[in-house]
Amino acid sequence: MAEPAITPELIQKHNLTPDEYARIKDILGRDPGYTELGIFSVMWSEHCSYKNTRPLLKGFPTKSPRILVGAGEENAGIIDIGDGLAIAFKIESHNHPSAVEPFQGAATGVGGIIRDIFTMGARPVAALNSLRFGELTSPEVRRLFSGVVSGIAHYGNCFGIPTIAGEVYFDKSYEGNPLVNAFCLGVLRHDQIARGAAKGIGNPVFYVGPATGRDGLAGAAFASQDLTEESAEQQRGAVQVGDPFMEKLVMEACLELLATGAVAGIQDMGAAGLTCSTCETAARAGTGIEIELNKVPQRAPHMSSYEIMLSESQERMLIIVQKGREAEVQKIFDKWDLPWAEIGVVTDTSRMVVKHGGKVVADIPAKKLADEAPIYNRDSREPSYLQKVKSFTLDQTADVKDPVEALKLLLAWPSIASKNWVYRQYDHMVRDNSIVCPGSDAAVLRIKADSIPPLSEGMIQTAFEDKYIAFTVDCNATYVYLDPYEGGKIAVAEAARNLACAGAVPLGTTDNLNFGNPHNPELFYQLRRSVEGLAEGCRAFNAPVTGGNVSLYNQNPNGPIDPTPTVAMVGIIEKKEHITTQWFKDEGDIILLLGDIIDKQDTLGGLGGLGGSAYLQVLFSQKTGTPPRCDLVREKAIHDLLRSMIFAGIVKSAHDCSEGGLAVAIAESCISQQIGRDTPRLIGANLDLSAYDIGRKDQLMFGEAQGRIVLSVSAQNLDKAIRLAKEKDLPLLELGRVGGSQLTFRTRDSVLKWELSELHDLWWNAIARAMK
Amino acid sequence: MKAKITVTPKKAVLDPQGKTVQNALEQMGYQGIQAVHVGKYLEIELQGDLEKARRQIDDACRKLLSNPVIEDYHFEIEP
Amino acid sequence: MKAKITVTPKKAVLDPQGKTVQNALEQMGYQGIQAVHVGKYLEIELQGDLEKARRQIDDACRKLLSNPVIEDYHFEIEP
Amino acid sequence: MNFAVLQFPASNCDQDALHVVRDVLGHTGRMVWHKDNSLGGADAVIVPGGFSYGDYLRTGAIARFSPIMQQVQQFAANGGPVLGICNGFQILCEAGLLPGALVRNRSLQFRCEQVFLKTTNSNTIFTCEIPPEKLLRVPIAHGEGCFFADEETLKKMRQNQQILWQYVDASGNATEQANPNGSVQNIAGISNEKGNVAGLMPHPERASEPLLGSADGRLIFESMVHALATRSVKKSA
Ligand SMILES: Nc1ncnc2c1ncn2[C@@H]1O[C@H](COP(=O)(O)OP(=O)(O)O)[C@@H](O)[C@H]1O
Ligand SMILES: [Mg+2]
Repeated sequence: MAEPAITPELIQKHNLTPDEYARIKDILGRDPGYTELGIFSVMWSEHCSYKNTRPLLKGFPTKSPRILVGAGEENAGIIDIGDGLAIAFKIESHNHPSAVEPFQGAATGVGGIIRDIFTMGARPVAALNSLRFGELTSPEVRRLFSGVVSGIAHYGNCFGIPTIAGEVYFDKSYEGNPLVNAFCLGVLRHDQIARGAAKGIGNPVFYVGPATGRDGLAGAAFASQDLTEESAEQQRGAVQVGDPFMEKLVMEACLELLATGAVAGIQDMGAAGLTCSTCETAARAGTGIEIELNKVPQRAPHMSSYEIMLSESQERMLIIVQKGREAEVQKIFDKWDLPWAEIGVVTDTSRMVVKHGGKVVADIPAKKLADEAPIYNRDSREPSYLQKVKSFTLDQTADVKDPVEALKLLLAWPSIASKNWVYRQYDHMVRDNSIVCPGSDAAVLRIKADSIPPLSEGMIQTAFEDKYIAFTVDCNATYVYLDPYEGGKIAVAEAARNLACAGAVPLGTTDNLNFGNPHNPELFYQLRRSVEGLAEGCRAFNAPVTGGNVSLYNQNPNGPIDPTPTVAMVGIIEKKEHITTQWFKDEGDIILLLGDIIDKQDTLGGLGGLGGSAYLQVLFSQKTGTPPRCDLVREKAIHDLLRSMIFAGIVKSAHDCSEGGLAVAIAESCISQQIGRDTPRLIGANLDLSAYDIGRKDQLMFGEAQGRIVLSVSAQNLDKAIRLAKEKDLPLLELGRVGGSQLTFRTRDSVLKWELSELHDLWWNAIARAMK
Repeated sequence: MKAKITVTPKKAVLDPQGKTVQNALEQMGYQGIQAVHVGKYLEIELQGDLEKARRQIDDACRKLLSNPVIEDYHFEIEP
Repeated sequence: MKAKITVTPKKAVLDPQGKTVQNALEQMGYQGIQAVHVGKYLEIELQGDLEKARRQIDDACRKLLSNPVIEDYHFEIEP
Repeated sequence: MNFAVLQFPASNCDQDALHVVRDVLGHTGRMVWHKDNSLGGADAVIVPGGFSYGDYLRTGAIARFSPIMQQVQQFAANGGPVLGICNGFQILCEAGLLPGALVRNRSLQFRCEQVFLKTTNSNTIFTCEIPPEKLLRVPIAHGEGCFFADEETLKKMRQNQQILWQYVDASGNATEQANPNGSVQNIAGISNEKGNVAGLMPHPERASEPLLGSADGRLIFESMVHALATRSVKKSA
């Protein structure tokens, strides 16, 4: 097949600047061929090279004594959890593909992140997802939403991994550009860590998994440009289709294979498929690699070398095998009825050489291609809209007239309402380890003997105590939009708070930076400032970043999305007695607020926590005002105090105050325990807020001041709780008692009452109703 | 009238279901099978004028019954 | 040769998919729709002698491709 | 007491079943690969949940042709106890070891949630340890769990008391609301005529430890153990 000549237009079509092209010629010492041009364009796309964000990411804390594999070293970071065990986890975005084909886009997103995890030698044991859509009033949004959710369900359920936590927000800014971030965590022993390096000159290179088709050609490049009708149309050509059945077999086979010790290196073929996996493995090992494309299994006829190298067909792995042990590999893949082929060899040339029918179609220094992409320090300018935001005051906004109605509206607001319509479609219990399922602040998973991959000959597994891992993923993008720096800190603080509420100590963080076009200085400002906020937050909670993902160019004709740096945090719970859930337990228990009703130190906006609040959005359709500030030192102290109370065995329930403030947190504590299908366990609460009802009621009830946790203790433990708080000299306010079939708030001048059954119905069924 | 609609995965698009069924058939000893494609079949019973029906069904196929991104459709109408 | 197989749910079996599609169509304003049935469509490309193929396909339909408890099948073979 | 847990490509509740019979109940058990030709002298067989062959074509349709299923047919014919859970239930129906079939949930959506089960026949080897009035709280996790059988099959099943479990609400009533998938007569689990083969869509192995929210599911495994201990049931080849 005649390859097109390299013209300036063609170069531009590949998203390469003239400078970048010059650099390519420089590296090669000649003009690149067509296939080489394609290879450079995907490897130097934002998705693979982080060329616009690397300088920023350097600001993240990435060290801790527990870290075994750090950020950027491999496909995912790995953290020690004791007894010779470790966890590998990472989050990854599939935003653009999901916009084009929601079901397959989301499904292949899940498949991709699962591969990243078992590539490390870990057994995937938990999945999370973080989703953003436009408002459910739009039929198109409903189509995307249900498509994405059933795509995630399809892949995770079939593969057999519990999708145990996540979050969903609905906001106009995501219309046409939904966010689909998928997280996976795996478990392994320290001595089972696998490396994505092409080690051992002369070792054969194996291709495992289904044949290569024209699927998702150059998807990485696609993800690295504005989402437009044309760019989407190109992709429609050949959408990637996921096959979770195949992935399950590939995973089991790879773990079995790793146990034999016949593997010198292993790497999944994710974004930029064969291209990325070959040059990265060579670069990591400082070796070269040579492959013959005619040996690559192909699904479609007459595929060009360009197409084969850039295809993103799913469920494929690249495995470098110890010479002489090929037979063991073949035996295992035949057992699992998996297609495989020997396609090349590791060389000492430190070059990536690609042949097609014997003819060299690419010959590139691997390291330069993989690690020496151009780096850009983009301009950033404070967005003009922030002026307006900062000047917002409540002068024009009368205090809440009907607080009873207001709480109902908030609970029924899709972003606050129960997400059971989503997580009941996910198998969140498979593998028999789900202790706290979706519906509480953080999910809790048990790690037991069968959570780890098969052992090698001679490995002895000494029995270990079951371990308890807590998960959460959070990001209030409204805050980030209104104040990128504080918003970034808050995303981390909320995640850490959710873990603390479950009784967990943070271990590490993985983040997904979903932003607009980095060439726009105002959008780059959002990115820069919020990354600074995230970094500071991760430092404050000793939750180093072990890896993450960047997705830029998220915008549609109406403009960019709200900046959305999703934060997934993982923590560990020492004893099972410490596992804590958010719902009230027993009649007569005392309800306490750890933290302040109003953050008096909040000098930022002085809006009493109403800036950027759900309350202003729902009742006044206003998304403005300076969001609550985040005092990380105090926040950390609050979490430590909560944990010390939990460890002391006196905390019956703990729920963090987030969207909707105190009133929503209390209501959720009354209605969020579900014991069976259509069978909630409703338990009332009786609060006396009159002592605190001195300013505006809307701030009192719906303000979103940070660093606050609603908890309940039995009456006889009240003194103990108060003592612990005194010692740390932190506020612990007594609000009322658990009991009855109603929720009642006594304020200075009124008694507010809600029927629990009504609140539950509004909250539990809101999304199902919107989807009818 | 009765409209008979078949919806099949586009040729370029991976059809894991078809592949799996093909393997199963071969396992069971059936011979000479080159490819298997699995799609949807819909029967719609409807009234009214034929031409209008044809237009409606074609429209419905594009908008609802098939996913044009990954599927092709084909239909006949029996009086 | 190409075998074209349609597998449809037995009348007694509830076909929620058919119902949902019918509702959706009516919502979208299509008129005169009396019933919708959703089933499977399989295309099998195969070689060899026609009669043998017919027997094989019929056999495969009974054994694997359809479940007689809930489904009926029908096929044609195009040379 | 020795359990065989079958392992098909993309079975994914196989570990869970083994975990419960071995680590929780303290019996012996082992995985049996679908290509094997022996059940290795097991006293009972569990066909676990999952997505064998990706649920492609029809749930359980392809798995039933695996070599091991011939052994299971034999074992069942000799009166050996066989329990199919979720996808295992679907496989046993496809294999003709159990009547009826399982089709797409009425909601057309996958459902994962806790349900309540009423045991409608307490003197089978799968239910003998379940207190007659006790409601079991056990999770479901399936997209195609709507049980269907034609009228006369149902009639026969009722006569032979082959309906073992029904979906009910918290107060034990088999209401429309309590039915998560549209199964006829809220049927959640059944047995064959001889009573030695049973299948159910809910996951008792996910409800066998208080830590996971419910231990009601244990009663089903304990019933099998008790029955095997007291009656003489043939060992597998
Ligand atoms: N897409 C999802 N997948 C799984 N679980 C989800 C999803 N969205 C929300 N959840 C669960 O619903 C509960 C409430 O979510 P959220 O409102 O984000 O809690 P919080 O505000 O405490 O972070 C959590 O347990 C969360 O894990
Ligand atoms: Mg949240």
